[in-house]
Amino acid sequence: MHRTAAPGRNRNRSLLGLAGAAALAIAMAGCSTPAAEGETSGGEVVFADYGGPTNESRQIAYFDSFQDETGTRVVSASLQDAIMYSMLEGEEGDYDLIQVSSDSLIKYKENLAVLPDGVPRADTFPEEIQDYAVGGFLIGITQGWLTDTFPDGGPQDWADFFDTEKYPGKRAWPGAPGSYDASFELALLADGVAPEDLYPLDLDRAVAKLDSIRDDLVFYESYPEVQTLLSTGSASIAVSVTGQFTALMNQGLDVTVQWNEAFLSPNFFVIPESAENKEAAYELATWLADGERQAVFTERTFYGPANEATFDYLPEDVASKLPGGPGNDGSLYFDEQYRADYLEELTSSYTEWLAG
Amino acid sequence: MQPTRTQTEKRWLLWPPLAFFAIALGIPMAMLLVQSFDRGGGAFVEMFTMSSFTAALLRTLVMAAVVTVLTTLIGAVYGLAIWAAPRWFSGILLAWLMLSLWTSIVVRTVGWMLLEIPRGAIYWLLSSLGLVEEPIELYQTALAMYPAMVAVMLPFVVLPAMTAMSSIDREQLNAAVIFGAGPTLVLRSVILPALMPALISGGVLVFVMSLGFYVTPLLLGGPANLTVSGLINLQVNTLNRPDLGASMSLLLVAATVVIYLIADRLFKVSEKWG
Amino acid sequence: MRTAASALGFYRAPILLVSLLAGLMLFVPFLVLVATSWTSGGLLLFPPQGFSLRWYETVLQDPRWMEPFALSLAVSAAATLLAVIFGTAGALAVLRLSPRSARVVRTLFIVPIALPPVAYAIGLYGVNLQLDALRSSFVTLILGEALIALPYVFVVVSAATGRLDPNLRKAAVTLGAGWPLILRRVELPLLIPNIVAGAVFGFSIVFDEVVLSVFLLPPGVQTLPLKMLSASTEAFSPALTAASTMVSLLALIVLALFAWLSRAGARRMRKVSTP
Amino acid sequence: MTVPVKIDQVDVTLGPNHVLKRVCLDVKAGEFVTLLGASGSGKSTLLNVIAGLQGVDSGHVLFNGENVEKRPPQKRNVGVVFQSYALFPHMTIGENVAFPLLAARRPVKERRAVAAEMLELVQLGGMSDRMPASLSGGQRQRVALARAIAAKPEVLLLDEPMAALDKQLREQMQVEIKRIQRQVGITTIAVTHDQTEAFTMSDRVAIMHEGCFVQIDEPEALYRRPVTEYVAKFLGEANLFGSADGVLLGRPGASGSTGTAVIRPEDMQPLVDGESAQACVEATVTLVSFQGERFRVEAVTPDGMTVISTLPGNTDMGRLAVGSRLRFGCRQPERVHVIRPEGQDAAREPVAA
Repeated sequence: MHRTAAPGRNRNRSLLGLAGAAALAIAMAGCSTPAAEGETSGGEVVFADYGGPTNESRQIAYFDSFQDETGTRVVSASLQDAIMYSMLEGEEGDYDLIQVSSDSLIKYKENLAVLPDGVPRADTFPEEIQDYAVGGFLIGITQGWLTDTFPDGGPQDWADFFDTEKYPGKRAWPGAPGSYDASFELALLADGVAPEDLYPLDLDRAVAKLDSIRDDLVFYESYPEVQTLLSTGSASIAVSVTGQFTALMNQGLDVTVQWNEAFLSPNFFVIPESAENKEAAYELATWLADGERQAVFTERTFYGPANEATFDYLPEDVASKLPGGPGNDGSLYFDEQYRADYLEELTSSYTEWLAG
Repeated sequence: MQPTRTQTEKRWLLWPPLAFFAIALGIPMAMLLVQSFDRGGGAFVEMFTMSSFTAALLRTLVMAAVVTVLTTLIGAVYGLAIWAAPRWFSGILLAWLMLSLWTSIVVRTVGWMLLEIPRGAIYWLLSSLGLVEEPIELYQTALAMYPAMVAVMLPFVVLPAMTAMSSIDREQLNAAVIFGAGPTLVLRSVILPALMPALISGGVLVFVMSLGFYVTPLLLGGPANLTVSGLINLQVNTLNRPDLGASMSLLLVAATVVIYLIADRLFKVSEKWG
Repeated sequence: MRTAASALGFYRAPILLVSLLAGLMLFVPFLVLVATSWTSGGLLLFPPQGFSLRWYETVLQDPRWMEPFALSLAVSAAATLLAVIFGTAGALAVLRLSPRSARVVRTLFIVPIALPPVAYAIGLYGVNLQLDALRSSFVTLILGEALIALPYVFVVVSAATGRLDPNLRKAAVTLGAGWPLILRRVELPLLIPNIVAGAVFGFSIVFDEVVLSVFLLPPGVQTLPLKMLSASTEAFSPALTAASTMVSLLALIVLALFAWLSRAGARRMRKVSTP
Repeated sequence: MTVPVKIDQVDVTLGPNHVLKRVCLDVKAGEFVTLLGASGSGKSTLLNVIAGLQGVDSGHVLFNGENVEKRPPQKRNVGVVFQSYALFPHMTIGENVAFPLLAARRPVKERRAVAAEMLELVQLGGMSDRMPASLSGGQRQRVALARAIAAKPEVLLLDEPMAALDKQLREQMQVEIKRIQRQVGITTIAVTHDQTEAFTMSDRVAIMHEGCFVQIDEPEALYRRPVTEYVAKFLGEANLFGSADGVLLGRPGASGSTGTAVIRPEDMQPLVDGESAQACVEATVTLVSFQGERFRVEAVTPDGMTVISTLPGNTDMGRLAVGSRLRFGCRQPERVHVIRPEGQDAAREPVAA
């Protein structure tokens, strides 16, 4: 007990300080979202994406100028799937614009706002998507490798990817539960199914093909791990979204991206019917559709642009590295309707295979 | 003590925390129940028909058990070492413990990944020493995942073990040594009895906390190590089945609490902590 | 220390060896992280490419890192404060209960430690969905984090309440002190070291808590662990490990300073007390 | 202010133990009464009852004629010195002593002044800023005493106040406490198991045994005229001779009566040849021990009875070697005290009056 003999006088003051801090903290907890710096009178619009460099690029390409011109503040939220789904299902939520993939859009169409006339549409996207797609971009899923790894030329298609004799080394592969990406499709292609016969997917056959390569896979839980796996040489080939390969190139590494049999999939923002700031969201949609601004975004991210017009503003060496860019032929599109309809089956089959 | 007095004390000391529990614990649990009946309550039946769920449940329990055994053993030794080491060495051991406690689990997992990938830091070290040439096959094996999980849980055994060790009476030790007890006897008759309660309560805690593991086993042990928490996340975040997620959550909470309560009954864990 | 060493005899060397290996388990990943953060390149790699502190600079100058850091400090402080208030009250209440109800209450106060974060977060998120007003506030997040921190505070404080000399209380009572005065002037001051230790422990847990943040933060803001999580899922930049290194080192420095200060304080006390 | 304290038929049961059995006690204002008993006799419980730390099952506690048994300790206006002193380790000596005034919400200035005055009283003037941990045992006890009387309580309670002190300090403090008690003039009730302590400090001593008072009286009366063999044996050594032992020869009024004779060792003397005395016995010396101010002699009679005698330390012990056979007896008849079996004794004041 005696060891706790401590000065008594200062303590009262520090306790008081603590109490003050408590009051402050609780008061802070009570009030809503912290006020942004330099808030303008024009309200705000909440934009939910996955953060990181892509979001930064959006800030630079679109939001900064949008805020300056319109006075409407763009709040970038870190997208939370649970909130996203409840909004897609028509419930209330915080977001005004949500980043979704095509299959989600198709699945939840009836709870989404249709863009009013006057908002330009994304002309590189399929017709049925265009009315909902705001500020879209094209992602590519394919294989890539450090060019040095295969001096005599790397795998040309998915059959080559599965050929571990010819192309030795680990393959980096999406391993997060439910992240089936293009896994079934490319397994079937490797197994000899023609691109036009892919759908409906023969899951048993795909899984069998995947099993044959399982020991040569190294799984990643999130895309950026691909960069580490490739750059250390821990994996010789990676299946990933092309943005990761671009990031490696930006770091000065020589990366080969195989566009042949790459899968392209539009991603974009949708405005849920339950969104609170729909008008501002439409305004932002118009802003996002501009080809010149998209070119700024594209040059930073190497995602494929939503508008053909964007290519007018891009240098050729950039364009050739883009999904859907000139010369990147042989790319394939998902059957987004099928993937929307069978979302649960695909997810659970893939998860089960992963857990296998 | 005067009973009339303690009533007002209890009102001020006991009821506010209990009210806090009712709000912060009771309401969310009630919400889980509501959510799990979102689609008519079939979720409770459905989850048990899912082979992925039962498999994950079993896997989680086994994983937690292994982590518990490893952590308790290693933690006991670590606690003993802090007690018995020269001052500078126990200082280092303590600093390592604190360092790890204050480093984000997310980032620590990244650190393990950088170590364990086929051509990661371990490979770099071994190949610099000329010991290996081929990339090492460690990443995404059980061997890769357990050290990371044990490292996360270690403080929860070491800290109570340290407290227990510091309570050992030096004179009792002296007496044992003077009466000619060898190290084995001292260990068995003085140190272990003092350490045991701390190890048991620490172990129970590690076990129930390990039931919540998610990212670490998945990243370092490979996708085959999907735990219940991971599956819940999948239901809520990818499959959009909050009802399933909520009922799995309820089951996980219930299982954890029941296991804790049983252990509490058997080993009086709370008393040792409290 | 001599006794401890000699009592273990020939077991001492292996025990120290194993602890050293276990310590490496704690320390080596940290070392790797630190190494990756001083790279001059842009990739999160070991071994790092060259040496520079540019990523530290980047983090310190980037509001996208500093704001989450500040928010984390604020949220964790608020949650820890609640946990300290309720945890300490609970620990003191247990002293005054009959052994049987003390057992029940003690268990209740420790049970949240076993709460799986994902499950709890989903439950709290459900509350947010029901009450719109909460969704854009930090209320549920702070309450949730407080519940998570509470057992740590409770356990550490309880360890001290159990050692309180019951005669102090009796003495104070016979000297005419009511329970609030006893609480304020006798019990709490004696518990301060453990309350602080419990608060530090609870804070360290809450500060690193990410799952609740994922579900409960209002749009547009991030806590530091959430920022780290999203940094590791969107881009693997050395900024991540630079930030984490700084937090760990900051924590160590603060803890060391704290330990040093309290030791110095104790020394000063002794000087004053002995003529 | 100092008040009389009355314990009236107080009954306390703790779990399975009937700790206090309808005990009664009257303490006059300003009187110092010590409860003396072996551990488990209920003396500490009774002290707690008076302090208000222990409730009663039935019976009353009266301060100045007023029922206080329902009052919480805070409202009783008592000062207690605990066995462990229970000083607040985080407060300075001054803060400790001023604590009761803090509890009474007295202004800072008064608190300081009273603390200084009290510390002066217990001869610790100028130590106000020291911490309890830096004090010796005796100093701590003085602080505890100063704290207990700082708020001018009506009753001072001392719970084994000397238990934590070594022998020499103990004797010094016994006198010291008595001095302070006299000076302050406060009604004081102490608890101890040490006979010397009780005798030194108290005006009256109450012997407790198994939850009852056996005898309450002034120290000398207790020692000379114990009402039971228990009291006789509890208060130092005694030669106890039953009526059957045939030693009660020649004591006036003793013939035909039954009872036990109590003769203190200092009254049981070795006799010279032919000398007549009360309670004469022949015994062989088995043990002689020198204790400083006195000799202690143990002898055994032919029928196995032990006789104890003490002699001044300056006695010539030539005659008293181990093995010598002597006659022992009490030279002053009034020093032979006879305990009558219950019911026969009318002379003693009734227990628990």
